[in-house]
Amino acid sequence: MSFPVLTVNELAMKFGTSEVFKNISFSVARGETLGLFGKSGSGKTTIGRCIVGLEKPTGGKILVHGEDILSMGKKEFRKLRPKIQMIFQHPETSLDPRMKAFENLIEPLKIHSGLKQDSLLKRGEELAELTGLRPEHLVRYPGHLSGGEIQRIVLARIMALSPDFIVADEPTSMLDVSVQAQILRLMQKLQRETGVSYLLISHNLEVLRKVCHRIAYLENGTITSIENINRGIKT
Amino acid sequence: MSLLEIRGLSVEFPAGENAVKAVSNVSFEVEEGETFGLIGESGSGKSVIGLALLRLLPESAVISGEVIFQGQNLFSLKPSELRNIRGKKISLMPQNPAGALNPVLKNGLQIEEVFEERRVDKKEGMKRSLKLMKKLFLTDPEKLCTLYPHQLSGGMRQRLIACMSLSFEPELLIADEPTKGLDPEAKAGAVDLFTKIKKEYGKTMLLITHDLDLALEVCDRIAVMYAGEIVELNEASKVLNTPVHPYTKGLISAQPRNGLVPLRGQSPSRIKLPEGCFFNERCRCSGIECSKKHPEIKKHKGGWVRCHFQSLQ
Amino acid sequence: MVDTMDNAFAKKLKKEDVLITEVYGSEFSKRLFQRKDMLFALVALLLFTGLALFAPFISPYDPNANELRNKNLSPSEDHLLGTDYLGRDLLSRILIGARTSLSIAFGVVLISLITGTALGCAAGYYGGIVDEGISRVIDVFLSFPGVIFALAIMGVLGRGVFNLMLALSIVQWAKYARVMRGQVLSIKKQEFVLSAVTSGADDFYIIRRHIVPNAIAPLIVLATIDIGHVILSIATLSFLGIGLPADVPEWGAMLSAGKEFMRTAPYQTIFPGLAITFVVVIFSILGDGMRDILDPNHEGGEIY
Amino acid sequence: MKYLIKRAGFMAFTVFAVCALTFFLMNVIPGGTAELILKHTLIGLEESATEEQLSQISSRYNLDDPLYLQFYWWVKEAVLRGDIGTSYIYNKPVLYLLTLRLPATVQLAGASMAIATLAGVSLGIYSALQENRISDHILRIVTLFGVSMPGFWIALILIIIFSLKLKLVQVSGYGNLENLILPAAALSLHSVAAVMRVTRTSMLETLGQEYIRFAKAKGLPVWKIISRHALKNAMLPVVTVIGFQMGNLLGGAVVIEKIFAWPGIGSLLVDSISARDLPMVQGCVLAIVTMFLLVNFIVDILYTHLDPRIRYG
Repeated sequence: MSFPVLTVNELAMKFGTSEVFKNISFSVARGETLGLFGKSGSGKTTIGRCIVGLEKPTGGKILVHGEDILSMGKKEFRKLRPKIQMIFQHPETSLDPRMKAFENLIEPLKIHSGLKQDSLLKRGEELAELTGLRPEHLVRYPGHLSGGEIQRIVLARIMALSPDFIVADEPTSMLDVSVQAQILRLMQKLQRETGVSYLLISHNLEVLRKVCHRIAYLENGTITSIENINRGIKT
Repeated sequence: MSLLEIRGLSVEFPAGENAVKAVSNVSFEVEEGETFGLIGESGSGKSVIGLALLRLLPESAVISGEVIFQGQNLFSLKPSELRNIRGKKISLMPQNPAGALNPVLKNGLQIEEVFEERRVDKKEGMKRSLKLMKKLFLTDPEKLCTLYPHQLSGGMRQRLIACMSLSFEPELLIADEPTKGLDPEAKAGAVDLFTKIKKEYGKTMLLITHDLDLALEVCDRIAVMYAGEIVELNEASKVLNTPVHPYTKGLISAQPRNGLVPLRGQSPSRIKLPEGCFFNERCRCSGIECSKKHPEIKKHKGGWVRCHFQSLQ
Repeated sequence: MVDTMDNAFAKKLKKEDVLITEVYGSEFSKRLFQRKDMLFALVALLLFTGLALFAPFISPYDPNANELRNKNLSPSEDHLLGTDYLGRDLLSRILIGARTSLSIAFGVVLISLITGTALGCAAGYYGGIVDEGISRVIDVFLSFPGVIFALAIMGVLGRGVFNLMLALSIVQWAKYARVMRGQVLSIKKQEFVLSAVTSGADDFYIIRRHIVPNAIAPLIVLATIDIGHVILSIATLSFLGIGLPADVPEWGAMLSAGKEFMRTAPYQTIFPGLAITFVVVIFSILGDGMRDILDPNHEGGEIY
Repeated sequence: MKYLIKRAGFMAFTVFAVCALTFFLMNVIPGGTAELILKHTLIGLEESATEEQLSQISSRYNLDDPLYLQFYWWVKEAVLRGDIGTSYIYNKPVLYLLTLRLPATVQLAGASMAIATLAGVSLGIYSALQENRISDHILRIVTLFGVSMPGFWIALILIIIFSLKLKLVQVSGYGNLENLILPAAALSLHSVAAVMRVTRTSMLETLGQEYIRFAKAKGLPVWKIISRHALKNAMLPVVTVIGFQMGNLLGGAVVIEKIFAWPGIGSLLVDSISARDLPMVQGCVLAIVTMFLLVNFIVDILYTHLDPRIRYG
């Protein structure tokens, strides 16, 4: 039996005495997009950050391919990290402003693969093409790029790690409507081509309805229901 | 005669050796009693128009054109005359309610000062304001006045600002991006707020927004802006239901509920605008003419469209 | 180092004729040449350091040669700025004094910059108890006003070049540490650092590639302006007779000696002070310019 | 309120830490202390100091105890009896000597602070309002030199001009207002320039805020916008910097007092350092640090008063 890509089990988070959320459970299958809907301040971003290991929940389990990442050793977890990636809400701070776009794009490759310069260049260009970036975008500093272009670069650099699972935290809420559609369509295309799964966090129900297979509703710190959107996906 | 008439308004911001063309040659009229919507994506120049009307842009901005309000050209008024219009005849509801209230002054004082300059008794004015606040869904307004802005929620701040702007029942209310940065719930509240303002005060309103839902709900006529100019102008329902200009079409079908169809590319650089149609690069049905000649805005089916092929669209 | 991949990429594009027109990255020099005051200050600084470096070869007299029969001379053709109470040529002494001040100031600022950056970075990045500890120490060091702390240290250690550098560095580092800590605190929360973390990069990599390059700009500005401030402090301590040994030519000490003859030979007071002012002004202009160049939309607030 | 208690606690901690730091600093040379005491008590007989005498002194002053124990004794005495040591030279309690000198320093630093605040703030506001006009440029160049000139040099130049050449005031003296003019002027110049710079920057930044634009849109006259909306906000960073400038003033006072033979703590500190009177040095440093911390505590209270976001945060 194969495990789902990600299973979250009774996740809970407390800051001091106030409970941010509790009893959060869901799982995401390969190639599936799960939407997470909630108001601002409902703790949905914190859930996403817990999954990628940027914050430690106060209770519960997070299983990636059946392995609990919370009880893992530091080294072991670092090895697993490339498989679970995150896209953030604010494009303007998502890339290092002191590095040009291309350097930002291939950074994960430099960290993880021992690729030589030539193959780095080649792989970088492949990724750029995959995400619809043109060469003139790649020689600029992030300050000279638009929000949509930056989110493309972010996607490209994430795809460099060939992840299994991506947490997308409001990836388009700072973008214009016409660009939002571009990015969401690109994410769908990447899913079709690589089978990656998404947790799409948003306060925009219409967006979630359009691109998700299932939507989890977060209310008062817990998931009240998970709705199936009929998109003909096999689970 | 219309209440507000804008003729050939252009705004440039000098940036180093170049200039950013924020608004180029915009003309439209707002009739008495109507709600006119200016819609467009970020950077389309819509907010700049709102600020330019009341001469609130920084001094470095180069402005040309005419703004005729009740027969007066606002651009040739003396500062003291202009002050008589600001806040009294034309009010502005600025975007970003958080930044528009002075953080170190109590809310009460910030409401009160509107009356100070108008030879209206402060107490009388405050009474009126408190009534207005209640009407605009603010509970316990007396207490609000003793608080500081940071102690209010985003939605409450917006209502407070709305209340200040409506103190004198202005002839024209300019609302700049009232739903920007608000929660979905507060956003829904804003729609209620503006429907109410429109119904109860019935005065002329210029609504600047990127929110098509709000525009459809509240506006009578809409002008769609792209890269600093108006590309389409018509009745709200016509623009949003049967758009003519390819950009408007694209904008509408990019909405999630209309299919999330992406518009390719992005707005052109405003320092070096393209020679032909500004939308040419992103347009799905551009012809040879489009890359060479900049289209003029022309009458089309009761509205105005800026496209070489409007009759084909 | 940082741009190697970018350069490789840009070169490749150029070869393939994809990229011809757009040139990025030359902004630093472009902005530098837009600021005339900055250029002026740079030229003045280069000239001045040049004079200081080659002082032994250009100065008209031996700065330490006593000629008692020529004491307290007014400026003349022979002695452009006059002579002091031992008959030493004032111009020669001011030039040689520049070496003392500049080299000590550079040393102090460099030491404080490095220490401050390292400690501030550790405090900001690791947080928790490390931050708590370092922050308290910073607070205590910053609660000594002005040169008081340096005075006390010098009082215990006694005069000397090394002691002076040590005392001033002990006083200065905390300022850098505080600025660096604040910078790191805000940068480490930004998404590009978080995505480096989720990519599996280790702490050292993140600090080296992301944190320090993005945090350092205000510290460079601070350091530039600080060179002037340290020169002022050196002069102050020497003026009080607790800075450098008496035989080292230094501006503050010269002022102190000259003030005895204010009535008859005021130029002995005026010229060394002018030299100090001149150098400090240069570094102030440079610092201000650096701020505009490194960060054109800096968030207001002066450093001093 | 909670915030202020926290600040007061922090201040107490800092004073303690500074005590410890200076105490260990003063005793960092092992065995040196006994020798120093001996030198000061047996004037003229230094050469003949014997091992026996040294060890006698060591045991009388507990100098053989480990440093932390000595510090413990010191703190105990300081807290219980206000005894923070005895000056070697004057052979009197340090605290007593400090109280004699305190008024002069408070007078000088206070006067300079007043000058720095009044002149710095008003010139800064003026400069901001005249942004990029001639007077603004002149003021900025003057401040550039103001922050760059050594205070003691200014003092000497002032003496040359006003005392020696024009013979308007005496070089030194203490007691009447006339004596205060030159020292206070020399000491405050640097701070005037620094405060002015910050005021100018802060004022300009505040004037670019959105609530200023909204105040304009409300129709308020310029003077009201500046006095009511801009000034209070612009003063926030200035207040902090003024507190910080107190440090520069106290540090600068050391030299200025020395030049003008002003009988304050600063000149006492310099004399004690020259005479290696370590308990006195320590006492002076403590006194100055405490003054600095006190001023900043007051500044903190002021700040919370100005900024409601902290008060009700």
